[in-house]
Amino acid sequence: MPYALCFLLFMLGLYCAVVKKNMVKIVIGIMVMEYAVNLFLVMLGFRVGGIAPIIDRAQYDPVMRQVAAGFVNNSVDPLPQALVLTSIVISLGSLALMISICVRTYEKYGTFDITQIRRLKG
Amino acid sequence: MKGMTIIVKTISSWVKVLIVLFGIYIILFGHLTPGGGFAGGVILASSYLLIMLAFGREFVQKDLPLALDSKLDCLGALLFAMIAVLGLVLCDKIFFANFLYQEYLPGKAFDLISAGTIPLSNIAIGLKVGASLFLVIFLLSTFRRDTSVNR
Amino acid sequence: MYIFYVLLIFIIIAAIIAIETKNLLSAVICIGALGFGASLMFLFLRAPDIAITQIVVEVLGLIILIRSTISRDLTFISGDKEFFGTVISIVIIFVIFLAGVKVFETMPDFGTAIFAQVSEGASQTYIKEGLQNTGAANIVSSVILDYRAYDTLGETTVLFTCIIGATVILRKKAKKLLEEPDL
Amino acid sequence: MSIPLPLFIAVPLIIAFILPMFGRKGKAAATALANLVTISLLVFAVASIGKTEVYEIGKWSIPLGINLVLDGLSSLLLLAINVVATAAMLFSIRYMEQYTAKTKYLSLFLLMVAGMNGVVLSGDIFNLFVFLEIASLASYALVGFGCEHEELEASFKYMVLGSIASAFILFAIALVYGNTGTLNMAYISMAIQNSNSELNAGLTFALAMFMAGFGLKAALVPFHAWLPDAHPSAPAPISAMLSGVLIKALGVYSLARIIFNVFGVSVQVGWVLITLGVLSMVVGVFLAVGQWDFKRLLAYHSISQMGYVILGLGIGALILANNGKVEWAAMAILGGMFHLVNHAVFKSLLFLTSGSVEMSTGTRQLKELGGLAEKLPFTRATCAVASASIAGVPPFNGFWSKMILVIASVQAGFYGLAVVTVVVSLVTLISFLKIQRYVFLGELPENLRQTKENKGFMLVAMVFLACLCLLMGSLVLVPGLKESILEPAVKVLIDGLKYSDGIIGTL
Repeated sequence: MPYALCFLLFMLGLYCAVVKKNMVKIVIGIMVMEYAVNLFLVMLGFRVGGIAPIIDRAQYDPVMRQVAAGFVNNSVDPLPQALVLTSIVISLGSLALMISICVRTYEKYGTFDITQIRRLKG
Repeated sequence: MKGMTIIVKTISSWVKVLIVLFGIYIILFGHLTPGGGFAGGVILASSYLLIMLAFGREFVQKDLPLALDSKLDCLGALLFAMIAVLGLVLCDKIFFANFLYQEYLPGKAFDLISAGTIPLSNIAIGLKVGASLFLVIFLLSTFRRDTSVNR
Repeated sequence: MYIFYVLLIFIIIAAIIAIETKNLLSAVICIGALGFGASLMFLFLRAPDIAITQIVVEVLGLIILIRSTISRDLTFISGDKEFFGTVISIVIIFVIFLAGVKVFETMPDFGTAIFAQVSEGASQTYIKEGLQNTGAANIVSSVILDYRAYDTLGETTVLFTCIIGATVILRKKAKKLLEEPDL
Repeated sequence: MSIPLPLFIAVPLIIAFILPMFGRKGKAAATALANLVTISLLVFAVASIGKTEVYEIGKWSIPLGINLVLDGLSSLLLLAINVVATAAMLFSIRYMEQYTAKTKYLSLFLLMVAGMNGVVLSGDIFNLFVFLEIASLASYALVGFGCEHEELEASFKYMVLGSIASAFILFAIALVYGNTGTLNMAYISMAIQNSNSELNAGLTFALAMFMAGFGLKAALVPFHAWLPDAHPSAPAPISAMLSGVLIKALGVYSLARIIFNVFGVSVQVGWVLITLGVLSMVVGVFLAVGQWDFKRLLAYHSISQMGYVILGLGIGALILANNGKVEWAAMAILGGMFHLVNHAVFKSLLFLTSGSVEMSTGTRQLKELGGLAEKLPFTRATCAVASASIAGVPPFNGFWSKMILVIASVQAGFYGLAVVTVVVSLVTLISFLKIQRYVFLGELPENLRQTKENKGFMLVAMVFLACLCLLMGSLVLVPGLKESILEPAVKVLIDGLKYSDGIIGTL
């Protein structure tokens, strides 16, 4: 069920990006899609009663070089978290690039309305 | 933009120090506690952003010229790539080998100097991210002023 | 568990307001609310690294968005695209959504973590041997900077590309007159 | 001589990080350096032909770490990417003098090349996504490089659709991870084989999302809206890169890899591919005929020609899924792959000639041009070669690949498809006769009397590609070449899910 809500968020973003005609709104739609994907990825790695994948001194045995079983059995999945870190950076970068294109276009056309920005046919 | 009132200026020059320290802490302890190069870099960028908002663009421009900023950006990226390539050179032709941890400086778990290249990578990424994000915000905010003069 | 539902519904409401409001500034602020909701959600999902990153990125992203929207001439917008196209898009999106909901029913339940069920997955090894193999107590750190450091190189490059791209797009003069050829 | 695979990515990345530091004075040095990089990448790509190699980054065995995979398909794509990149980079030496910020241009160009090399070499699905983003983001910025009205608009449109495609691909990756618990393509493929014969619902949905996402990147017909705007708006060498290799590396290659090697072919997927291919062929070519903008016409032809490639792959997938004769499937896929390489060469050559015409005359509207045959003899000759290739006139490379496709569809019993292929080819011929007629023949307008031919490296780049157009027929005709370049690529796709055995088995 939380997955479906996440997918709803994704679809809301898609709707916004496809239907809206204001450039900033389109950018917002794409941001919402990216949030949805990030949430979905982290949710995949969650387990009930889990703990964060950061090892405490108390949970590590330096002599045996072993991690306590309590950590191994309860830690949430670190891999999706690593992926989401990467993906957040990517979305921030593309946000910056997209906003610079918007700002430059605004300067040229004097509007954010894509129906009025129609030099190209087809 | 001239900057804001004296109260804002005084407070933000104090707060700036704290933010920078916090950013450096986040970067340096990225391998032990939550955080890391990326989050720390963004925090560093936002400290300069605060100064920019409080004191105006010219002030920051003097402190950290744009050319230097973009050089720092390239340098951070280059450092990180160099860490990768050093593995190719130093450690048995393996790209991205954690050569420090495996061969030279294993360190002790939970110490600040441990985990080989991971703290180094964090520093490189922090430098890169801080410089580049500040650069893009600076560009976006100065761009508008130029156009308003032109129009 | 109910906290996730509360947060998700909060996020979805924020998204709907951000999408439907006519005022661009309030849309941007709603995106801020969405981002902070997501950050809290990450915290409850036991992902403190991402929560920190999300919150600082959110602040920066908001500043970027507000910079671009405020004091432009047009902060209010009106109307959507033509009615017919809108209806078709909504129908298509709704159909995909229904299909998606069906699909999610077949997936492993929320909170059971797929990696715990796969026998030779990578994540188990990361948790068990990450500290020993890389020396970093923060397993996420050890994944992004050692096991999958190549991804992080890509990520850094993405950021670099975007910044170079933004400087290129925002430069003052793009074309110049061609001097006599020197080649 | 064996080349460590990461060099394909590391070399252009490091040089791209260094280049923006050069500044205005070091422009000549920066240009030379960038050219050196593309040429050395081409040398690496030639040296890696015929090799099969799995490289594990950071000594971590998969699935812990990320692996790079070099097989027949990758080395074919590497060859195409780096040939076109070398030519486009040579062309930019002079062409990009009309723009400012050349060092940044060179840096973005190298980042795009690095991204594409990363995509074709990657063995990890998330890593593929990251490099796909590098290449796409660099291309969004390069499309808007001129900062004129049309360019910014096209760039925004391209960026929005591209970002939606990326979000789809990332969601599909998340779904795959949620169902199989791994990100390595070989392990995903193994998990799919182990489960049971049918894909479960989650993976089917993921496959559909992958097809939508990569279809958007490849500009197949229902998703083609951005291409005719984005490709003409970019500077000519970038148009050549985008049309020549970017849509193939990000779209077709990834699609083929995911469908054939990771998920496995099925009848439905085969039919979907055939439908997309035929739609792209027909719609693209008929939209192209009516265009009066030189580069826009070429861009529509890109859609149409990509249809050929997808059609070949689709017929192959259908035959494989029906357990038909493997030789027939091999024939169809060979046609598709060969057309992919051919299209990379002749379409980039056409865009370079259009850039040459635009640079000499200042316009690319067909109605304002004319009679340039004597003024621009080299451009005219190379353009004629490329037009003949794309239209499938016999001695040139386009003819051979189209003929293989026709033979393959007849063998497989799709007579209708064979007819469509031939008809589309004829319409293509007509629209390229139009280009010859309006640009190079007819009356020379008064304002174009002073037109001069471009000299130097621009010519070198165009002649280099034109020679390739003439010689590439030998890739299927000369026995040794066929076995070493095209056959391994086809074999990778035919073998399908054995991909995972090959990679996991080498450990």
